[in-house]
Amino acid sequence: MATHDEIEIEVLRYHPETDSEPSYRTYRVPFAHETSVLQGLQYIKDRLDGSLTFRWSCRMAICGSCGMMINGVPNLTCSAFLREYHPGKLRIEPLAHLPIERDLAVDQTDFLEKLASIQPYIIPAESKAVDEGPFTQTPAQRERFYQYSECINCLLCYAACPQYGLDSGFLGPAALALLHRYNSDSRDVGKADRMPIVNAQEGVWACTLVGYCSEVCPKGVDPASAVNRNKVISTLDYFFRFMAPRGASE
Amino acid sequence: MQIVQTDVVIVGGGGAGLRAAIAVAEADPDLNVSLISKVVPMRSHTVAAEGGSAGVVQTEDSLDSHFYDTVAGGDWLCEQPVVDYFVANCTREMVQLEHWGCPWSRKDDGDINVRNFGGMSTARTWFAADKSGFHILHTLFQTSLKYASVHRFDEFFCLDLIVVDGRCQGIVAIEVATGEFFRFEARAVIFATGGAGRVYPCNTNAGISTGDGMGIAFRHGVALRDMEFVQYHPTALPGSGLLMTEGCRGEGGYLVNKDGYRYLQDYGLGPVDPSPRPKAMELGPRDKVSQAFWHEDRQGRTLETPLGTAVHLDLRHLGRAKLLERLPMICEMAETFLGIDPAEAPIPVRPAVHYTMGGIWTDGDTATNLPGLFAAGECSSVGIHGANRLGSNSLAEIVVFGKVAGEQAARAARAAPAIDARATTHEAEASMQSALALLGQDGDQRLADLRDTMQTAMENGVGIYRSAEGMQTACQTLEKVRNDYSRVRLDDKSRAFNTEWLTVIELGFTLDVARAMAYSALQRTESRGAHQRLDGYEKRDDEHFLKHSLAYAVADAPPRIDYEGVVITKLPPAERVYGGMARQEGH
Amino acid sequence: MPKRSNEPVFWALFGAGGVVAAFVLPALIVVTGLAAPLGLPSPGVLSYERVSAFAASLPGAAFLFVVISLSLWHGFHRIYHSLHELGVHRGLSVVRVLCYGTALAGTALTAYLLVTAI
Amino acid sequence: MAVRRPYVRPMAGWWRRNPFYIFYMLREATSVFVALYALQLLYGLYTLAVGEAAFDAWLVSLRHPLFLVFHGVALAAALLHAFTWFNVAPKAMPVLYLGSHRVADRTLVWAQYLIFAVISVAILGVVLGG
Repeated sequence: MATHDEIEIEVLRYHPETDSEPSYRTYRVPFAHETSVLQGLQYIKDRLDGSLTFRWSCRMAICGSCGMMINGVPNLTCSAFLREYHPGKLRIEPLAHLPIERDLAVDQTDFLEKLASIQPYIIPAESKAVDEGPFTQTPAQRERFYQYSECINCLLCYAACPQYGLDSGFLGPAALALLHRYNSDSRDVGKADRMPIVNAQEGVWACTLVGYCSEVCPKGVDPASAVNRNKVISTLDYFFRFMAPRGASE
Repeated sequence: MQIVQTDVVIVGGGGAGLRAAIAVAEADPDLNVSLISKVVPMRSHTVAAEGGSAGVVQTEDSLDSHFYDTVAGGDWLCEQPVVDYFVANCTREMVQLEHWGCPWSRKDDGDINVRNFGGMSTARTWFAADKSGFHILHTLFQTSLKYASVHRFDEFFCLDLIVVDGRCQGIVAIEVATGEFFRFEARAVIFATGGAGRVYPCNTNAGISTGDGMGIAFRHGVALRDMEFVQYHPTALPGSGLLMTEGCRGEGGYLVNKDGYRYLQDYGLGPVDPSPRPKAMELGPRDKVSQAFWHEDRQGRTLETPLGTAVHLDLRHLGRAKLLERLPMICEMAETFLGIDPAEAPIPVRPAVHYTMGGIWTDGDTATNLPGLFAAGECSSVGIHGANRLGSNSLAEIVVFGKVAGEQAARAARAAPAIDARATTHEAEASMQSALALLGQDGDQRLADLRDTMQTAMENGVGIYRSAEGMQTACQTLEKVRNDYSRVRLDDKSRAFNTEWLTVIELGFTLDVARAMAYSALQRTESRGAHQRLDGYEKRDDEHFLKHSLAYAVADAPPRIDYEGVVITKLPPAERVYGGMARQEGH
Repeated sequence: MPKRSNEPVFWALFGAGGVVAAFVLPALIVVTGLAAPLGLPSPGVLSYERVSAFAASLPGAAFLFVVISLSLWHGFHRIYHSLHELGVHRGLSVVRVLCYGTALAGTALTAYLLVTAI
Repeated sequence: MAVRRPYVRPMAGWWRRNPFYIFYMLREATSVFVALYALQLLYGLYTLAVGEAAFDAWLVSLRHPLFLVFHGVALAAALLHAFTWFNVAPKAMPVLYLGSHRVADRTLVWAQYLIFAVISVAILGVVLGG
């Protein structure tokens, strides 16, 4: 690593075995033009303090492991660079609104349970044997759900959502975006099964369209649009549910 | 120690592990499946695969053609009956993924679209833009949530197998969040633990690709096959090793040296065509394209970059619209990591370690030679990749053989004898004690230093081109690192979420994998596929080495290297020919 | 099955009010709050006769009803949620009754005044 | 034996932590002025029903500097509300297609500004010009 400069990184530390609450610790880290924030943390762990705990894996912004708060903003540390913060310093904290497991690692179980609850899989109209070949799906049909399928489950949007922070019962941006992804897929007919989740207070109705979720999404998914389009869908369903003929789709 | 009684344990939550879990659940919903992964499944390295997955689908294509390309691509070190099964089942599995929701890219009429890939005679690579692995993994993960019999143990680190009476009867794992030990008693175990790219310093792999399953199996006397064949992907970013998919070249990208010259024409891959010709130029197999870089580099025709020499991957002529449709993530990565717009400027690339062709020996049904243990995916060597894997065969492999592993393990679990709880407890206690000893040990060695020394030794000695002298040096260094490993000292002696501790355990596995690679390489005195020598063994030697290597662990000594024959049924060994003279099967 | 929320009723009123407030209020505030009191461009913009005639006309009454009532629903819905965000917790609380009660009472009063004016 | 003891951070003062949140709260605060202005109109309507004297007294009261300031702030709030409302409206609308071409969010935002301009000119023109 061609080292050009040093930067100060302040890290929130919390150890469940010994600490009653988190506290900050500061490290000085050398960096080059291409050094990512993640590599800065790896430097600390390799050379300064092996006990610093954080998750990482792919280093290319697709596995969704390394989301953290960098100077108060949710971000993937593998694709943020130390040079962007120099000559200032960095304050790195675990993703906001999620319980801290240890240091920079948060507890993800709540999201995983919510993801499972939305039935995130194709519910087909009728079972089709593999031998019958693939479903036909035009590029236009695919485009109707595709952006929502690009969610990497990094939880940055949960760290961005104050409503989730205030009430973790809220299903949250990513789970609702994925719910919308399946409801919008031409191969799926599971919408009726998923609408009760949407219609609940903990579904779309806990959202006040802060909009920060879409702002911080590293993959250009727009969870806010998924949630708020479903408010319209849920509202229409609320008023017109008794008028629609019950049958095929129920 | 906590105890979990289950029927089938699957270690690894990537594509192969998830496909296996679904297969068990579909084969027999009464079987309890424990899916153990050191990360939450969608973080697994399958997520990073970009280009796509092979499956014959076009009318002018044929299974024979896919078979031929795979066997020739593997320099004939492939188990031909297994390849036969593989090519016959790829498309089926791609369709299955489609039914489960995988957003494959489509043609205008709504049919599946396919792209060209290196070493393939025709376009047969199914793709979801350039996030194929990501979409496959998330499709499998989300689909797996349907099955009530699949119980996930996310962020559980597999420490060891439990082997009693010559039979695999479970595993020992550490719950990462607490550091608590868990004993999983199972009638069948599937390893789907992925590759070992982290043996090398510059690789395309995720941090978790540390060869854990290979290392664990190896220590229990299971053979590691063909470990000397390590694939360098020709187009990775200098320094970081981040992958620029072969799909870039499948879509028509050029590789040029510092003079702007498409140098691959000088390495038997010509003629130069303006648009992609299968199996020629940039669509050559990865081993040959990476080797061509090495020669260009030696002759001073590469570019100097701050992070090492490179050539240019030039996509400009494809146009912005096509780049954004077919290669959006490449555009995004080039922008993020290099500040380059591929529609405006070429991308500097160089080879980086990408894939372990070898792995845990299995038969064509994914059974290892340890009863009760199965293996699938990159950690395994089921026999389809030979000496060089073709791009897009590995995503197909994880689903084709993940399914086989699930079905076979389900069958084995139903037939298995009762578990001897007393003996498994004893075995598990021993594993736990050795892990705790690592945590407590005092010493003067720093983890990162040991890792760096190992990786550098492998890159220098067991790289794209190899010599006896270099490999011997690497072996010596590895033995020294192994020795120093017992004096590693941890900063963190606590139990909860102690990633330093787990990384040390991983390094132990990685180190064993590195040794299997280096010693296997040293003893193969020929050049074949990804194993190329410079010291008088530049030619393929079918007479002596049309054989798989088998590395076995030996207590306190280097691995023992054995050999076994290659099963050849319909395609006898011949010269590998690419470029204008290449055989285009099925055309 | 999760319990269905009645929020669509309030959200629909909030949304309709948001549209009205966005498109109409700026100009209306200029007229009633700034131009008329300042006598711009001339005194008498909001003369009793003029406003009475407007309020007594069907379109005028409808306009005033829509603007006043929906703005109330919009405003108090948001105020209610903001109070929650500032730590006042939701539920059938006093706050809720106060917020939506004001909007409802305002709507009723507006309707009454307009009906009697016509 | 280690146990999980996840630490939950407090939310107090959350909206001061990020400029985005501060702007959001500003957006939400516009509702106070929307509501107050509506009540103010309602009161005007009430005086209209009581009679000319009461209505004129209300008109006179509007000239008080405090009321002028209030309406100035309310105008700013209404404009901020309009700006933020137009920007996020495409997120709640169903996706629109013209033929097979998806209408861009930006187009929808500009269309709203156009409508806003037409309505505003109409109100100002009718009331002030007529």
